[in-house]
Amino acid sequence: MTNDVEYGRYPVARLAVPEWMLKVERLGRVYGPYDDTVIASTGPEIGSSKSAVNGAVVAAWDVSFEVAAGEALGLVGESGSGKTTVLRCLAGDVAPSCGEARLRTTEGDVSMFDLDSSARRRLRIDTLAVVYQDPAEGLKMNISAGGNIAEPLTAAGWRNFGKIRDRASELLTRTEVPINRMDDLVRSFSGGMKQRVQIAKALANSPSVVLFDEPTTGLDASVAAGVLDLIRSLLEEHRIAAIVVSHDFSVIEMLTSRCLVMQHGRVVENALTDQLLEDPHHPYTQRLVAAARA
Amino acid sequence: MLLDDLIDSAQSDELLDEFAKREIRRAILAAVAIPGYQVPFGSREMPVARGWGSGGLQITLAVVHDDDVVKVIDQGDDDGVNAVNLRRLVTTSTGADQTSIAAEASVIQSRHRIPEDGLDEESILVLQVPVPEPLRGVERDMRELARMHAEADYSRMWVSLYEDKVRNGVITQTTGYPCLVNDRYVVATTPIPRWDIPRLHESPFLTLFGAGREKRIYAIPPRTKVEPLTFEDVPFEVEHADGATCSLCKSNAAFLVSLPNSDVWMCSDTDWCRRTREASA
Amino acid sequence: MGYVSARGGLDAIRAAERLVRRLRLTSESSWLEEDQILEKLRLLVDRVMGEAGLWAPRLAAKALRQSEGDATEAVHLLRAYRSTLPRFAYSESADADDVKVERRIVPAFQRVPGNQLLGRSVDYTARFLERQSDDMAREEAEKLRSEASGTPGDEGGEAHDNTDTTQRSPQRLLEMLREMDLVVDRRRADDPEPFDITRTPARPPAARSALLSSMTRADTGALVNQWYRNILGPDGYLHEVTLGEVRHGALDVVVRHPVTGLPVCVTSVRVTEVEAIEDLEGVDEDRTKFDVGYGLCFGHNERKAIAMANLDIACHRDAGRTQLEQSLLLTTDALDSAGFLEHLKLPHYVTFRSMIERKFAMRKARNRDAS
Amino acid sequence: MTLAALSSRDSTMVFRSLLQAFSSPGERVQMPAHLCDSMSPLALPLLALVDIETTFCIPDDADLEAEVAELTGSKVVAVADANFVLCTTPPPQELVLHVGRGTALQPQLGCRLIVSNESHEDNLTLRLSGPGTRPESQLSVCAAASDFIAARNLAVAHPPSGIDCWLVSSDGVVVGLPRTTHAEQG
Repeated sequence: MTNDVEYGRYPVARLAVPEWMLKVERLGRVYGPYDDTVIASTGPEIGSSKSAVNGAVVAAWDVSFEVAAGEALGLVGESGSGKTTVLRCLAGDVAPSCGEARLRTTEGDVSMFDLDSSARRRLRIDTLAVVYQDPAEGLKMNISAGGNIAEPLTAAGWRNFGKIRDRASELLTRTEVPINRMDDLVRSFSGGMKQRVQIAKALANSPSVVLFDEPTTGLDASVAAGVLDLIRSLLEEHRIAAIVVSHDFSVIEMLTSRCLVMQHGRVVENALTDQLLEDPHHPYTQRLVAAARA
Repeated sequence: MLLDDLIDSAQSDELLDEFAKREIRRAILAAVAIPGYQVPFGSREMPVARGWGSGGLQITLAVVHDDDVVKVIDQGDDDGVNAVNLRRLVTTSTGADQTSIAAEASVIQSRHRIPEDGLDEESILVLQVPVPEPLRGVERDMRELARMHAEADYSRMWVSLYEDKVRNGVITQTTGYPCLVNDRYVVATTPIPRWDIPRLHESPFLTLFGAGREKRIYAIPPRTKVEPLTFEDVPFEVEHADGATCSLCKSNAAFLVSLPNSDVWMCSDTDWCRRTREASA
Repeated sequence: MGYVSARGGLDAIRAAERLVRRLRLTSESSWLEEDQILEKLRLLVDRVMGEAGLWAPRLAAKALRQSEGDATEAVHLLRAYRSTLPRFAYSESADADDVKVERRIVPAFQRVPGNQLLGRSVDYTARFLERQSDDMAREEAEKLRSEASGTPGDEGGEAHDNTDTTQRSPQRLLEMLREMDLVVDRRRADDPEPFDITRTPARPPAARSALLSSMTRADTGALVNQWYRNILGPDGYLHEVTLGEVRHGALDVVVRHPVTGLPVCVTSVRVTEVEAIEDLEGVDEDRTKFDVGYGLCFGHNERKAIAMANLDIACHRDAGRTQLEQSLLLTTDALDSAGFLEHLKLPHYVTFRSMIERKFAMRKARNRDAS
Repeated sequence: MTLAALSSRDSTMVFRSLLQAFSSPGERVQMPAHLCDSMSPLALPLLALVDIETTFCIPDDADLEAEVAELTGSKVVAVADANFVLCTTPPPQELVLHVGRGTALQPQLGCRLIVSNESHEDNLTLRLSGPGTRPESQLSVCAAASDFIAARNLAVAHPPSGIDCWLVSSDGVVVGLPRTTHAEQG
């Protein structure tokens, strides 16, 4: 069991400590009224997440997993599989219909879904960060790159202008954003550069969990490769528990060690990433992998 | 109360009926008990227009009785048009005496200035408020503003100060510098100059803020922590002009205003200036 | 020597007041009687009462005379006077079905039970500026007066006053649409106390009664503009609306007697009431039905009541997505908006001095950074 | 001493005492003597502040409650819904924890408690701190009120919601204890 004391982030007792940093149990999100019959009328076997009984959409159901510090878990599936719904429930952007999500913090385990809105928001400042597919969701476009990083820092109580600027330039340098653009409005940045600013902002308060929602979708190949390379090196460098949502197996392969395959709101397969690519069991996974290999 | 005494009270030159005064008093007490929180209140229409001191006037009328001595100023000037009009309304309807000397006044209604001196533990300062919401520059939606205050989530305010400092080299907030009251609420201090801000901190006097148009009352009790929002390493700067002294009383110890395109300066607090001149005469 | 700020001083203000009163009271033309204002500028009086949110015809006439025709100033005089009066009682709730209709239009159907009643409206009169001389006008007045006293009701058609009761309180079109199950039902079963915007400021998210009462005493022009901006302007997109009912008529105001406890009619007010119908086509709306909006204000002010009903639906369908509710609640009051606009005339030299100082501070910082 | 409706002037004077008591918690503020001689000082805050638009209740004195309601037109409601609650003796724990505290969005809806505070020999001295207090500000309450103070501290533990109290003694002295004032024993 690694000892995190020198990391200085978590004064961890030397006893065996459960691996997970984030533990999700039977997470579900349904749009519309539901009961057992409605749930049973959706899913991979039925071939749809929209219930024929009453039209309710079971976006995600019975999703459980754990993510340890320093580990990256992939959530893969086509659009509408429920992977983004799961991420948004954990981020606090969407309220789950049922299930529990426990997060290990310095003050002990926290059941995220039981927290009130202000407590959830404080969690997003220094414990759980999100990098969205669309940078506009994670950043303010009419504010400078440095200013976007100043937001989580000031929210966490930083009150020294010089130190804020130093931390912002340190993060931007680490995510390879040219320092002479630090005071430019984010609106004027390219797509790839915006994602790098968003990643810098996410790391501002050294969060223990970072959720990545299709971080490179919409970027052209070379730019995407650079961003993925950055994310991979950051995950290795910091003992972050990460969740990477993507429809692209190459992203999953590059960033994650284990992954869940989701279809029509359900988890159809849960395995080590390289095993999954070598020997997919579920027919849906097989089709996905085949398509990715073609 | 029987019907006829209600009617009688209406015939007198009262500007506010008794129920209105009680409602305003209840809002004032709530404001003092929760320093910096904007208490909503009914806010009646006054003989002065909205945006011209109707909120300050309502507070003064609810607070003042005939034993009080009232000072009313605008831009620090007892003889300003708006101050004269308001003072006339207050003294005729409450029977209170009036003065221009802050030290003699028990209640001081002011627009955009805190008198240079004379405020002590017996004084009540009533400031007129054009815009009660300190965060309006960073957020427009009132539901979100209410949440930000309820959760003391002021990070966007700090980001705007950071951006200001980065873009302009200095914090360019001119008057009405936002302050954190009692380490809890950010407050709009009304367009008083930065020169006056330090005197709100741990003040001997009670300050009541009346926003008639936007129907809000808030307060800073005496001996309360009031901190201008600024970074540790960016000291709070008051207005300053090298070598400027008042052309009448020769002092530079008061907030000065100048003639356009000239270096003739004068005290904004005319009574302080007058007393300074008399003292040195 | 020295800069004298607009030092009014008491004498300057008193001089200004005397000037205003003298010029107003000593004008050459004959004295303007309240009855003349009430009768000949009745729609202006209605508008002022509506925007003051107070039914007081004589006081509104006085206020208009005192403000020399400035409607917003008259509204201010009325409301400021109202602040000096204690509130004696609350009226019993009035049912708009009891309105004795003097004018009633139902654009949604050609024929409708209770008939269309054109009534006293210039809607279909030609807008020719009458330029006949005063003498000819007086002559015509005499002729009309004798005719009117002679044989009532000869203006023809349905425009005349007739006392047939079905005519006076016709069934609402909305009732018929409800019977046809064509309308979303926004009525509440719990009948909550209406929100009192004179005691508690309405802030979004607000009760519907707060929105309606804010619009009831809003500035007519403000509401019309808000509606038209939603049709053509950048703010948003508002579906054209069909009007179910446009009514103007009298409504009794009943109060419980403080001693006997019996209901007593203390006065009768005139109101304009509009029910608007809008097609529902939103993805999360019941597209098999129509939505309904309501507008009511004092006096005869169809322009305002129609805008109200439309904006009532617009706000309901917006459901907080935009800041439409905030702008209706906060920016449509005549006194708030005009007062704050004109407060810019007040002295601001302390502020301006502080602004100049920051300009110099910025330049100093920029030179310092540059060097 | 039978109560009487306060004149406009007297209402203003009593209000000023209550305002001074909240502005500097701990300060012993004397309410107008001519009023304290003619009627029970405990009732003065209600007579000065409530009207037809407020609600109140006096759980432990129904006669006084009826008299105040008659004189002011204010509505009597249950303790949990009252804007103002008057207690002629230091209230028990569950009453204090039962009154409304407002919310973070609307803290001003918190209840205003007026509590009788007769001083006896076995007094409890509380050190006060927070806005308006002085370094030496303190408050002495009768020993029986220690439950009340403990419950009050619980009720104001999650600012900005909370309750605001005035402690009134029979000589007409009022001491303010707004929610933002910290009161520690000893």
